[in-house]
Amino acid sequence: MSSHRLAGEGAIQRDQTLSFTFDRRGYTGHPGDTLASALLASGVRLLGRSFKYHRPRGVLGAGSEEPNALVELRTGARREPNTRATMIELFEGLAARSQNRWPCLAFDAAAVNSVLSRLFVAGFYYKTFMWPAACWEKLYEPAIRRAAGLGRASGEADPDTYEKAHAFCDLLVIGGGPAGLAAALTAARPGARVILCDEDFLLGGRLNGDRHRIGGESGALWARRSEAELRSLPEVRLLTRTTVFGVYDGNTFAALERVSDHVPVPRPHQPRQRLWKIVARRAVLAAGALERSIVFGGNDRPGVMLASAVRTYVNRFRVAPGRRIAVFTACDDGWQTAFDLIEARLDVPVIVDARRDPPPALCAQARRLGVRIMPGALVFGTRGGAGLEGIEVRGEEGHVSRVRADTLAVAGGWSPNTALSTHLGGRARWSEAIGAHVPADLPPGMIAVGAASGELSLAGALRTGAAAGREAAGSAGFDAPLEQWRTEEEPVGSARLWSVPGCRGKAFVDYQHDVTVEDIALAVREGFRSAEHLKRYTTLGMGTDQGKSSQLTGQALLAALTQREPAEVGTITARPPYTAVAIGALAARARGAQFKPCRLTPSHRWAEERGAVFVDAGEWRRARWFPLTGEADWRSTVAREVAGVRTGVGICDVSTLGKIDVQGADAGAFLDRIYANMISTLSVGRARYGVMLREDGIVLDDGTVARLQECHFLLSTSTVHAGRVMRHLAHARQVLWPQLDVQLASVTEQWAQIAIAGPRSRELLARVLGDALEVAGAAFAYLACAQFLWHGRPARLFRISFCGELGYELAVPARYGEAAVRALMAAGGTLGVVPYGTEALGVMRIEKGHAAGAEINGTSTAADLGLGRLVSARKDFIGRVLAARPGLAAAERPALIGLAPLDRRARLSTGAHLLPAGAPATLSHDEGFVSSTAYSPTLKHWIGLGFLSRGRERLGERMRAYDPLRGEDVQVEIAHPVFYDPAGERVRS
Amino acid sequence: MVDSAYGPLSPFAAMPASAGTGEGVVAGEREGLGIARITARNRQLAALEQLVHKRLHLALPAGPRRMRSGDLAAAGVGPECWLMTCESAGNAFAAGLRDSIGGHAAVVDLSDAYVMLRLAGARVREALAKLVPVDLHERSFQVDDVAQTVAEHMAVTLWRLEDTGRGEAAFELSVGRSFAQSLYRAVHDSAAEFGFVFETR
Amino acid sequence: MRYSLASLLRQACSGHRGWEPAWRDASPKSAYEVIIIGGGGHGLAAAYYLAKVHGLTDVAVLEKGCIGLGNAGRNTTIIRSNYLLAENNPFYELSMKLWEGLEQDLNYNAMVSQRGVLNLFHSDAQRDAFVRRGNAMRLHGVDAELLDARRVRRMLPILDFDGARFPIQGGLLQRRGGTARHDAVVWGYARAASGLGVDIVQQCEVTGLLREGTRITGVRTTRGEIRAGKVAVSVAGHSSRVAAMAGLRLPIESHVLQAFVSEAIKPVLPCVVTFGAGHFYVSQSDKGGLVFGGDLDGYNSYAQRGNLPTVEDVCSGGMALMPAIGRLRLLRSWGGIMDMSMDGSPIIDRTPLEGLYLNAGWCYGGFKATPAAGYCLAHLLAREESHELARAFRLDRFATGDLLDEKGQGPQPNLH
Amino acid sequence: MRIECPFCGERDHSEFAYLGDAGCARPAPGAADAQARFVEAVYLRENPAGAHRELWYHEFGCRSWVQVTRDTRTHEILEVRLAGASAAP
Repeated sequence: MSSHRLAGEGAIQRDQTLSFTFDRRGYTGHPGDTLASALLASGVRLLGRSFKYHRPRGVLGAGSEEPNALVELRTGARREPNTRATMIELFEGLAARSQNRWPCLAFDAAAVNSVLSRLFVAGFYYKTFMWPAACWEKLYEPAIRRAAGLGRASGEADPDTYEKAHAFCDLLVIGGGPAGLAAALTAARPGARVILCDEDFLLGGRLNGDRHRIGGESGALWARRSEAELRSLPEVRLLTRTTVFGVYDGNTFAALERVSDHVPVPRPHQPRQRLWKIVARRAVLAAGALERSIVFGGNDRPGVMLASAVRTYVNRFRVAPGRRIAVFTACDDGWQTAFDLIEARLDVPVIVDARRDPPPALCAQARRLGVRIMPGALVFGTRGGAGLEGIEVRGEEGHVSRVRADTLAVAGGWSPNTALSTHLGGRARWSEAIGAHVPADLPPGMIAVGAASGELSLAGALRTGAAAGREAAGSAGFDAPLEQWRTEEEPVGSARLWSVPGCRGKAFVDYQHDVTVEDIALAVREGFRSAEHLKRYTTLGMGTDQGKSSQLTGQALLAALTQREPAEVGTITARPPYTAVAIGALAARARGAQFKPCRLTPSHRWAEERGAVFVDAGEWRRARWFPLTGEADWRSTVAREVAGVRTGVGICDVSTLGKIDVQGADAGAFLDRIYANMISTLSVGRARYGVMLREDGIVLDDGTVARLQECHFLLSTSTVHAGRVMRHLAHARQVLWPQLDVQLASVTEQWAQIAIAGPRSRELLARVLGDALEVAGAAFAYLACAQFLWHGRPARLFRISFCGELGYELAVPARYGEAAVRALMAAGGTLGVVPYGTEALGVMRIEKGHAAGAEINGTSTAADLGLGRLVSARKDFIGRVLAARPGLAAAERPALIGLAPLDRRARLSTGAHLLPAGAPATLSHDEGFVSSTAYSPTLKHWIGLGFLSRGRERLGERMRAYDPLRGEDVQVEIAHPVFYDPAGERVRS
Repeated sequence: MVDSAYGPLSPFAAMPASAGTGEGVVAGEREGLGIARITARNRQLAALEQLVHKRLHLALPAGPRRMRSGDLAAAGVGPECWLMTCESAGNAFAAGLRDSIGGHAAVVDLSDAYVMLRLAGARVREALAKLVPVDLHERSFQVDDVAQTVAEHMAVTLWRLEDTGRGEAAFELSVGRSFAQSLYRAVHDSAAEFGFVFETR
Repeated sequence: MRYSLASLLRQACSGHRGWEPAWRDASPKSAYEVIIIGGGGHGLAAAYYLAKVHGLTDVAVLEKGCIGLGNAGRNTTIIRSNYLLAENNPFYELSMKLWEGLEQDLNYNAMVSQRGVLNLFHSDAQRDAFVRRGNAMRLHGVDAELLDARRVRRMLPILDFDGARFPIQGGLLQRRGGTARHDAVVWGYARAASGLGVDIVQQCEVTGLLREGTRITGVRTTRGEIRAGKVAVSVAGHSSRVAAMAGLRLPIESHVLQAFVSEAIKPVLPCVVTFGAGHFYVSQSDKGGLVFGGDLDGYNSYAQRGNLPTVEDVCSGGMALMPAIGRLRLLRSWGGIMDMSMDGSPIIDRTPLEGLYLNAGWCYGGFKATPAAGYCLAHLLAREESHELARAFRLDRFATGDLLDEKGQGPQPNLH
Repeated sequence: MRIECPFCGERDHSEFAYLGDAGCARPAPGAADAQARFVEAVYLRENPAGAHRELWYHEFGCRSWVQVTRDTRTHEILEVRLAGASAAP
């Protein structure tokens, strides 16, 4: 292994060595290296294979725009595909593998695709693979799918954690290069709250890769000192390894901090990555510029690199990407690479400048350094295998020369990194001066500075950065002096050269997706002439680099091919994320058991102790049933619980039902407008079942209304609709009728509510309440309610029943809920009290024909549910008018009915459709469906509720309950929905 | 008469009491508070303010602020609406309040509706920044400022207390009782990297 | 030139120099029999079927920008016919049947991939609702299968079956559902319609409607006035704006729906999956990216961009379903403007103005409906009567109360 | 998007629930053409590309209904006030 490491410091710690592997082979590097720099230092140039043609690819750049050097990082469940080697900070034990190759990187069988490349042109698949039609899913698509994709997902759950954090500041600085540091320093010195983010682990941006000088010291040193000063300021937060990836409405920015990606595994209690949501009064876009490549034949051969990246490897990482490095440039900046290479004692065989007249000063300096110059010349081809060996240059007069070189540094000019300036829909503007787009229509509060704004010189970066920092500080009330730093003049001239005409070999525009100049020409020929169509047809810019290295060039070529100016072709709107973001980071803690909060009932711990099986009902977790040892299955448990209630007494925690406190002089009048039935006539100390509609006439929810005092009501809602009903009431109170004297409060969380039901419930209650409240006989009749003190605490009792037995609901302050349940269980021991869960509750409500969520499903009217008699004709209420529309009042609408199987042993299934007996199973015979079913331990057969067209007129009719999905087809009889105690005697007993 | 068997239960009893190393965030449960929501009756605001001032020696704040007077505090939680708290008065607080100001305001006992955590420590702001989308910087969220907001899909209310004796920031954070364990877990996980300790009395 | 392997081989030999534009980039004539406003999938499909089925070729499709860059190019490419309501299900099944023969019909490979659509359920109530829907499908002869958790696990081992907050109980599978390459659908219809003589006019924004009394007689555009016997509006999220030119208010709100794609990886997901305990649906494209989405952003919008909370919600749904995608990266996002109707179902109907027709209210069902919407709109335009399978998609159903509310959310478009 | 709640101050929109067009008042229920007017109020909402008056509910905050005027093209919020405040006598 030959070392390409140069002498000198750079920004690596040479005194420490880190071991790592690439494709299982061991290498070493230093802290401060990236995987790319460490591999280049070890002489490794072949890093991957391209997407389509499986061409050998090396490192193109040194930053997040890298299209080629993608690897699978880490192993096992932490395997992470498509990771840019240029962004991976080296750590001890790092393991990386190349991807999209078989059997190995050096000999990839699929490279045969390259031979077939004349067939595999842009969009070839749209024109073929159509015959025979059945072959698509069986043959063609599987082959395409296998071939596509780059890396492999681990297939295992991500073992690391992620978190989110919120931050607020006066100024968010995006990018920690010279412009960003100048802005941050200027604003922070007088005290503004500043957050500075940089995707690199080292602040300084180009100052680290270049040999600039600021105020007499090296740019890199200036960056270190600026960083130290910023760290010392209390209102500054420096976030390195952090990419601002999205700009959102309301001055909100999303940034991803890679907290632990530079260590083997996250430290204890540390996330792998942290998603920052930043609200910033002002933002400074100091994201710099991206260097463009030039399209020419064989421009993808490993060894062809961006000139600025070559410079970065040499200056920052002290790595020589090659021994003999030619330079191909269309701008002044490319020359600096040559000078830096010579400074590092590397061989520069030639500077090829596409311009006829490069600045004389540069030419003079090159001559002084003894470098051959070829002005007006173009590189049109490359030689070599999986690594560059030489370039082919066509001189000004057309003569061709070959130059031996193992590396070619390409400088096509700089494009401002405008992406974040367009996230809110603003368009970048074409700048003729720099031959690139510059930010124009920026998001509110954002200012672009430095290279990101088209100011390509260091002096310009510092000047615009400081000015923006001053403005931002001023807007937050801090008077900041305008900082000034001294720098040298630098030439920033540039010509526009997108591609070299007359190339030898494939000339790539988009490296990752293997989009060539010919592909673009083909797309244009076929009419895909807008930037968007071109992108979609050729997949240009749709790789993991999101077109950072290709989009602009592709559009410029499109412009040239269609005889338009680049400004006319326009750009693709950049949308978040700026660089790809781990899905885990965007979810953070909201995954697995933590996906949504879990609401526990007041008696949860008690139920756990009793071995309850729980069920999730929305966010709530409720006891579903309470199995006893020896019970064969859950059905026998539920049957026992039902029987216990029907013959003795049972208790059930029903605290999840919504509870809304309504007070005020107009509370009665208000509730008359809310409920379809009359509420204001309710006496104090009484409760009533009520149904409320949406304004469109459909039932919103049902529940009980209790009048605690003249101007004080308590409503109950279903568990799932609690939030929606509260919102509905608040809307009615605040928006529709603000003049009414009504005060609303949700008291769902305040009260634990326990149903006590069964013929012996009165006895049990009398035992626990003692003389706190008289419940005997007529003292507390059906639908009575009372407030009283129990154990010195407030309590409420309602004589209401969902299960159809004599029953009560006892409410106590929530923190005493468990104590109340224990008290009831203790007192009920000799009465054989059974705790019952939601399943038994469900069985009993079906036996009683009570509609629940499956029936109140957002499409049924009060009449559909058989509640028409409740609807008051004497008043207006929400939903009254529209419920009268013909479609909602039609006689043939489905009505709630009961169902029982003719064969009493047969099972009914929910979701079955109702067809006339003997009718064929077609849609035209579909007359209804089964909404709820249960085995009734009381009736000893299955029963169900459902909806049937004109159902109420069809009691006794026989139909098919048809469930082809489960392979069931049962003869059923249409019945009244109330199977149990239809006269309602038991609840009144 | 208060029966000892009929006692309250802390939802945090079974939760892990510490995480990480150090005491960057110290939490404790605020128990026994009387909490009542009072809402002015229509066109009774001025009368209510006067009455509260006269009987409770408390000026009702106009916005999301908290005013304190002895054991009592009133936190603005909506237009013409406050969350009043009273140290260790429990459910009796609302009943008393109803007698005292019920003519001008709807008084609703919410002593059990919330669980409340007191959070303090050198890193408490950093931990809370992971939970609540509100700027808690000392300049933006001052002592007795109140915020109702959302933390991991849970509606939370928080206010800032006086800094601790050690000069560390302190907050009280409350959530609906049924969410107690989910919120605790979120606080625990957010604070773990700074060192989290739950102090039981 | 007909597309085939033979023509591809022939062209490969001559450097692909012989390919012609896929469709003619027409300049507008002064009058047409039918003008369709909106060069999306629906408009182009309608034009194609007008020409092919009804022999009407004096047709122009007017597009303000370039074709297929609205919702046709901003969706998650899912096709399915797994609907509950008797008015919706047969219509979407017509669409599915048209999808199944589309490529041969158009001579364009739109990569229609019947890889299956699986709706997961996580509670008994959800299962029951799915069974009801699946049975409705079966009654109409549409394929539907109920899978238990074991079978789902065998099919999709990558899902979380153990640590989930809301464990997977099973799923409703439509094997014939799947995906299609959205852009190719647009280009295929455009090419086929253009080939039959339809004018596809790009960069031609309609700025007003020409009106004589209660009759619409043409359009005013950025490329001049164009007269027409009939004008159809097929502009998705911009329906209200075009209707406003005719003084009409529609039962439609415009909302942003975001969609996302991850970096390309080797295949992990064989079918389309929808998560039932959160807002998330996902498939893996032939290129390897996971294509996924979730809920609307939730408020009226004409800005084709999304908000961050929805991104977070969608990704948490993804992580709750498939914790193995944690280290995959979200690569791109986009937002489309959905024409959310008040009951979640579409409108294909005449309007109160003679000569003006409306195809709108597709909510986020527009892509899978493309062939049938085009087919039925063409039928309405050519025959002056609704296609029998689109008869319920009336504009006046809100007044009559004949609502088509699959989800039961009521007039709250952001919840459909 | 951040909405300046008149009570709580500026908050992310995700704390709010959205209802939509604030322009449609509840029609007089007794009018002869009440049904037609309710159909309009419930189903035919304004859907402009531009300034839109709409109702949001600060569900995770003070539970106020607020009327927001917002540009649907840019999401710029032009005005926020408590809903119903103007309707109060």
